[in-house]
Amino acid sequence: MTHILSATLLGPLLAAAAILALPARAARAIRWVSVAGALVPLAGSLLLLARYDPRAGGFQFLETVPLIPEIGLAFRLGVDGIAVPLVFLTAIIHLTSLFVSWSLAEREKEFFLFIALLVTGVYGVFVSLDLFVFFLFYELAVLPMYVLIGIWGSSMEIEGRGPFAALFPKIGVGRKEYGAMKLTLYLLAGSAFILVGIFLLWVEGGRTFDYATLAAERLGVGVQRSAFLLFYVGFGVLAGIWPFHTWSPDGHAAAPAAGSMMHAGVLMKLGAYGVLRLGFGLLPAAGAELAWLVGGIAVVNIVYGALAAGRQTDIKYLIAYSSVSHMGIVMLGMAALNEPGLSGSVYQMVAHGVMTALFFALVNLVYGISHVRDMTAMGGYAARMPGIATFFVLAGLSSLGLPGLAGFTAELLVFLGAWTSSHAWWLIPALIGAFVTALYVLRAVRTIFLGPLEPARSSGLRDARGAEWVGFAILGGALVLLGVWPRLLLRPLNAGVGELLMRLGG
Amino acid sequence: MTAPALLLVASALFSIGLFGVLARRHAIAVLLSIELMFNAVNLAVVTVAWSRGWLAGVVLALFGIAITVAEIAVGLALVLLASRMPGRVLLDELSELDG
Amino acid sequence: MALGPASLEIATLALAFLVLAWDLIEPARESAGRRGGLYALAAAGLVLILLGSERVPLPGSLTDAFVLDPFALLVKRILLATALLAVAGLHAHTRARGIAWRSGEALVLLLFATVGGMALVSARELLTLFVAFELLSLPLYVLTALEKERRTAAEGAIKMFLFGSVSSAVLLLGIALLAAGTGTTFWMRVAAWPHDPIVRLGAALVVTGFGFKLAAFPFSLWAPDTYQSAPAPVVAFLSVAPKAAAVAALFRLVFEMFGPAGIPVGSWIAVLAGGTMLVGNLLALRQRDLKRLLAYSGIAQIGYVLAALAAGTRLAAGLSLFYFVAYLAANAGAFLVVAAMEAAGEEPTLHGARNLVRRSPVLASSMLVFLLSLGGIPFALGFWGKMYVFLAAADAGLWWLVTIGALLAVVALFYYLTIARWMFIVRDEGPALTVPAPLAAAIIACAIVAGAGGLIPQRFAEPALRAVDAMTNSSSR
Amino acid sequence: MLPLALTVLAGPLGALALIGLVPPLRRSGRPAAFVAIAGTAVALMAAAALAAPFVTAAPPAPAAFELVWMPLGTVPAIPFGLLVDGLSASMAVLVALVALLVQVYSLAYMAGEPPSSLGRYFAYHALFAFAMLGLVLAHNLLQTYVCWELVGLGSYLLIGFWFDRPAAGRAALKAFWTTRLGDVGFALGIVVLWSAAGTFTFAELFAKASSGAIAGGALTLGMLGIYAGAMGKSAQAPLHVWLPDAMEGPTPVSALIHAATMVAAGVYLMIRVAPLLALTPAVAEAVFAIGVATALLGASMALVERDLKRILAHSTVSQLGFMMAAVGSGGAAAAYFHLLTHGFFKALLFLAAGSLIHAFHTNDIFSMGRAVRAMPVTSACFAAGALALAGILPASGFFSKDEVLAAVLAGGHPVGFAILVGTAALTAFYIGRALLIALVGAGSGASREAHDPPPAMTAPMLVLAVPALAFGIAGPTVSRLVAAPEEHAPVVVPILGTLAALGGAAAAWVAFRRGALEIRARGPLAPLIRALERRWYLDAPFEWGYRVLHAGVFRGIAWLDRYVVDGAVNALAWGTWGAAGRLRAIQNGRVQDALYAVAAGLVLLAWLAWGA
Amino acid sequence: MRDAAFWSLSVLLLGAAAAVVTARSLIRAAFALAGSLLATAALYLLLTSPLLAAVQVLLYTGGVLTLVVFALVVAGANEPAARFRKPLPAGMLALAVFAALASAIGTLPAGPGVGGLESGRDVGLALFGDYLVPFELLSVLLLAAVFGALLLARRERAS
Repeated sequence: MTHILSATLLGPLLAAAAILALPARAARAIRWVSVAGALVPLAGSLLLLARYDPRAGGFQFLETVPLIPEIGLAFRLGVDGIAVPLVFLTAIIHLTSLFVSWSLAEREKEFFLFIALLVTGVYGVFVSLDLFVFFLFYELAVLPMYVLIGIWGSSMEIEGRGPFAALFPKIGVGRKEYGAMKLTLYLLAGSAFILVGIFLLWVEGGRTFDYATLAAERLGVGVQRSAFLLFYVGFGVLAGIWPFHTWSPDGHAAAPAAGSMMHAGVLMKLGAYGVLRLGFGLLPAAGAELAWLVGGIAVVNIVYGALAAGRQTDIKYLIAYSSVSHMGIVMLGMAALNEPGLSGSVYQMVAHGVMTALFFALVNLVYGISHVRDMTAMGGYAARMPGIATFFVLAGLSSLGLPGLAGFTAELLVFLGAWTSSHAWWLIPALIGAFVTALYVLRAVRTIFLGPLEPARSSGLRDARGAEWVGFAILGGALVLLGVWPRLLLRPLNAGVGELLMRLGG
Repeated sequence: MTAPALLLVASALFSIGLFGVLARRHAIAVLLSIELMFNAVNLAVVTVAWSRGWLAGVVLALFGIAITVAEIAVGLALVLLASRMPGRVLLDELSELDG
Repeated sequence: MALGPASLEIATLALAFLVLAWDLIEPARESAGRRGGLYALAAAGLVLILLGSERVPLPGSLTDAFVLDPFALLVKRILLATALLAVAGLHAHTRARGIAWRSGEALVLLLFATVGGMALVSARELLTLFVAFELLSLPLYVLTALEKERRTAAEGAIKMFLFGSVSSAVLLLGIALLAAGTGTTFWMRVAAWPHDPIVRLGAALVVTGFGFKLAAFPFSLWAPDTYQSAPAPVVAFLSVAPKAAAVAALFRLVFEMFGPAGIPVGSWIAVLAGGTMLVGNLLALRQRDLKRLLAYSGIAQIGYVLAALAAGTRLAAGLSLFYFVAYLAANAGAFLVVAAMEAAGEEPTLHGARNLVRRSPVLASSMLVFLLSLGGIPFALGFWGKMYVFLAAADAGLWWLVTIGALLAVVALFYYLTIARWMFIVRDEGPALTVPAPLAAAIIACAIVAGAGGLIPQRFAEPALRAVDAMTNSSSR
Repeated sequence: MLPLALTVLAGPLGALALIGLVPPLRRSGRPAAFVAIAGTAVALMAAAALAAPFVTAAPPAPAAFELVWMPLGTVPAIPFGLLVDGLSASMAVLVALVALLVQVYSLAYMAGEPPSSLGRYFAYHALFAFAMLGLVLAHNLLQTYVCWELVGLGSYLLIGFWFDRPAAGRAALKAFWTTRLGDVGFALGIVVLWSAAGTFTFAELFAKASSGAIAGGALTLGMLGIYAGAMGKSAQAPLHVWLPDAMEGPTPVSALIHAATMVAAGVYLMIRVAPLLALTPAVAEAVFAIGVATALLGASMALVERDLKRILAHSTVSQLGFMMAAVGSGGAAAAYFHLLTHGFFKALLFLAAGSLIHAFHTNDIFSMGRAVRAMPVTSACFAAGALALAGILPASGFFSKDEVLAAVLAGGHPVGFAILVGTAALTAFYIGRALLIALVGAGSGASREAHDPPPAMTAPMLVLAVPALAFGIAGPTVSRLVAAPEEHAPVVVPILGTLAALGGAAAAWVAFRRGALEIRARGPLAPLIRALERRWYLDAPFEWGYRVLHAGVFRGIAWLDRYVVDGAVNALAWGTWGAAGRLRAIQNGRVQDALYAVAAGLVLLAWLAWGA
Repeated sequence: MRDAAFWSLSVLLLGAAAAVVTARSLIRAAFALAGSLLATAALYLLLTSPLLAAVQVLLYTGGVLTLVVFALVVAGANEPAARFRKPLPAGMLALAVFAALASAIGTLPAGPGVGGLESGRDVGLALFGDYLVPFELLSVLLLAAVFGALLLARRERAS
């Protein structure tokens, strides 16, 4: 019995404890402790990638600590081929989010503490095999974002039109308090549905929260359908499925760099992972029956998100809407219910995670430097920030599916899966979405970075520096690596997807 | 004289008391109404005791009387306390705490 | 007839009389040091009783009216612990408000109320139940008006008093009707329950009476006003002890009386639970006074427990006990934080909590733990508590309750987070707050239970579940 | 053969990695340029070695090589591989050669750039060369698509190289978006063919298709998709609109990407999949018809253009139409032959044009003039290119155009043949016009001091002039390269072609022999000329479409999202807030009102008890 | 005879109660309350419990009346201009409660009572037998009440 998974969890948790113990003045020590806390899970995730045995398949690296046997609750850890790449993704983004926040100079102690807590929750979700523990970590992952946005976020009030002109200031649309509260409450409202779904399985599945036991249970179709819908809506909120996605633009726009990196990069994946793991994985009959719904909404997501992004002038909103669109691709791959689709879906989780993390890191840096979020007030920044521009283009190209970058691999697999699924037409809107992505991403590149740099706007502009480069380089490198060497993740993924398909087929 | 009839009388007494509690403005009048309610309950207890030959009912009623007295004592003390603020013996005037 | 089963009550009474004696013979009424001794005596006594409670023989009973089983014992411990916290709070409060000479009376009344609550959970007879119910109410009417110089003291107390009195009358009437149906107040002696409307009506009246103690909607309307006007340490007791005792007593009634009698109390309570969650959470949203806000939050919390009570299963009882441990730590802790703020001369409002993290890191971080626990956020103890009561409700098929409960718990986060925002995010200046050591110790103890306890939930859940097993075993005839 | 093929790719890729990952090298400018040139030179040599065996009388069998790129569990893995046959090897030579020459030319042409910009420029070039060579050598459709997109990226980056010019940014966007529109179809086509055949590999696709294992509908849909991609890249009407604007990029870039190589990729792809095209006559018809239309369209727009580079760009559009027409009528070999000659002579023309622009600091032909005397080398090269473009014996263009026309005729399209012959006449006319006005005429810029560029620029031109003039003799070899049987066109074809070319040239001579002559938009032809100047108003639908998308659809969806979808969320929150406020009325502070609740609760519970 | 006594006492009881809740003067209301308590005591006699009747008269009526009058003197009767607040909804709620109670009571069998509550000794035995625990608790309760009332009512010098 190895302890890779518990070490992965304990890394950030102990870092959090250490940060708590350190005095607030010791900002430098706090940063390095955070990095140490991120390197442990990174090493763990690399070990998982290397040592996960795809031939044996199934859940490996199992650990179990009984908690409350009366209600079938235990601390059960384990990963399969689907979870392994996601742990890897989390580790990458965890580490880089720290580097990108290196120059943060306000209440560092609390900041890195909350990041560590958040990320502990994320790791926990990916590695837990007990539904209740899963849920526990899920909630833990969602909540710190409130503080991260509330303290370190940014506000840009949105003026309502017409009858909303009076209402919007009252609600505070666009303010960080609004974004923080909306994001938190919306996601936790989703988790309420998840909770009911988990309890439903507990009641119907032999009063246990054990994933393996529940998976072996033959649940009635009616129960499966209810639970699946509960999970779909609950996790779907976090995955940004239409029409439950609107927390994402407001929340992510208000969040600080590391916050939106973690959130859009990893947490939205938690939602998709939940649908995949608890929805399709535990409830195969309902999954097969309701795939049309998941796929249909996914297609709406892709197109709708892209179209909405097209109109945004606030760069953060733009990226947030692009996330909504790209999460549609994740869900579409899932709904295809075939090998390329499912592989592509998880691959897209990773690819989009890295890509959007890079995006948010860059966008927040640009905002931090220029204090402008409105694209139309920018232009010609490439002259002063060529490095940022390069990475932005890189991320943008991945997001529009340029081959050689991670996004293409994922989209290709999903497209292949969509066309060979029972709803071939899904491919058409997906392709349209990909085209619209090219429209808005490159328009953003042009508006922000190209064109003449007006002297009035040029003062104080600079390129990235120091640790920021490290963060960007890791993320950019990951985009390229995942684009040219898909084998790295597909090796475990195929095992995981294969088993899932067996369940779905059988 | 049957048990239901007695219980109906007690219920009526209870309701009259309740009406007083809900409708009178003066705090002491409300306390008097509460007395009526307790008295009604005691009557009901004794009725039940009588109708079933249940001796413990008398004990229950005795307890009821004792507790009523205790309640009224504390209640009056509270009203007195309130009345030290000039004129505040009308319950509606005790409405600083709301929302 | 050995007094063993009542030894905890007797010890607490003895402690009360000791305190009374000390208070009477103490010459210098204004001496703070001596007052400290009084509190030390009360606290030490309570600690001793708590420690001694480990050695009480189980199960035992005194006549047929009074039973001591593990279930009752656990609730009694909760009550004693609550009293202990209130003692620490009162110490700071009476000193800060210059009413230290009332300490003796306050402590005696507090201990009397504790005895009432302890008797309530052991009662197996309606008359005992009623008297214990009264004994848990009456001293608290007085304690809420302890700070009687305060303008609103009498108002809050009178409101509670009127609700309490009407509820007492209703409860007694319910007892009379139950007796009319069965001919006895010893429910364990009833061999065959009649299926009379009168019995059902009696049960409804009993539930109504308990509604006041639980502060369950619609019998909860007194609570916010009273909490707001009462001294915060008293509220710490008031918001936990009567509720815990009442829920425990209701569980006993459900298991031993309503269940055998075939009265579907659960379905009525489910209605109350839904309304209580809804109204509590909605009304808490716009509050600015912390005590008032926490009052509504407490109402909402009771709504969640009522969901478990509505389930009425053995699992539900055990998990409710667990819930109350978490609720005790978090809710009493939160009121103690408010007490500390009041004692330090800060207004107990959201604005008063501004930037608390700078002004008193201990208070702020403890309060955060309490809020997380109340909000049901992992890994706080309250997270497990809330999940468990929902699980119990789900287990009984009360899906609609679980669903609206889970959704309303999200609404609740709005106000919990709002408090957190004032404490941690708002940067307005304010004076630093100093907290007296005993109160700080009590707060930190609560924070440790509410926070770190969540890492070892099984330590709390297992005794609770075992206690329930024992109770239902001993009572299943 | 494999090591050579890998070397072809490794050269530019190594250069790219070196320049891209070593910032000091990139910032140093010229050293980076030499790295890129060295990489391309390596690729050229390897490509030449690769191609050499195929031009012999006994060519070796095509060699394929593949490895697993994306392993999939039960579904066949997605491969990555190289295919070396006559077509790919010779095309690689063309690409590497032109790329090398253009890079050398750029050394001088871009000498004025700051070092870091220069480094960036050559990094883009290395990227482009790698991608283009990869495209050429790809052994499956997916890999073609991969490199196809990367080529597009190179084009995007190089068009927008001078990013501080608004027009450059706009043109880069337009190029990317328009070609991307076609690529949506390409992607669809690939996916459709994959699902029908279970493979991306050309050889397997051909085998399955010819054995009838692929459903007809799927094959047609797939081929339509692929052709859509080719339309975008090879600027077939109506997706040609990006190409003239792409001239905002540096002129050497235009020579390489937008004349010789990338724009020919579409034609190359169609030649590659010609076996499939043969099985889908409907698609072939479309390819042919659109090709003919594009040829005429491009030539007509070139008639009135004043911008020298744009004249050449229109001309490229037109010539690509010729090639596509040949492919569509089954003349893959002819198309390929024309692709090669066009690559040479159009690159030559662009380089010469660049030289002129460099000298006159303008693109406007009416601002040039009398270059013949001041810039003899440039003028000679330009003239050589023009000769080839016009298709006048003995330049290479004569032979290849001859074959194209013959293929069209053989394909049974007399009307198309006639149109193409007419277009050939127009071609001679517009290039004659450009030549006469820019080189001979006395425009406003004529008086300025202009002279031939340095050897780094003249040498590539001179090198290119050789095949531009003489490559015509390679016709049979080219046929062998694509393994097509040599066909002998009827004698009438070259005669008609030559007559048309000479006629066009003569008309140009008549009209413009006295140098600069403003075109007057008057008389009966005025509307036509205006339409030509506005490029047949074909840009408008795209602009209009984008505007509708942006101001209509995007805006509508954004509005919907903010006020309806999110509005519901806000309404829920606001409603809850309001409800909480209204609910506070039950806590009005009057205890007796509150006691109502007890009485009401009692009644409620009694009712429940009664009902239950 | 007993029925007649019962009915007349009931009318008296309810009449006095109505007077309590409607009387304009609080003093009058207090005496009406005394009347109703005495009527109840008489009913207890009818219900065969002289012990309760005695307690009712001596302790309850006397004690309560003394307390109330004392309070009225201290607090001042301070009669408001209007006795009632919103009598209509209050009355309807009271009626609803009565209806709820009556509807259940109506289902009881109407028979004569068993009676036999006369023995004071038996009551005493019950008090110290089955009801020992509540009796002890009651003593604490009364102590608490005295204590509390004192705490609230005594006037203190502000410190």
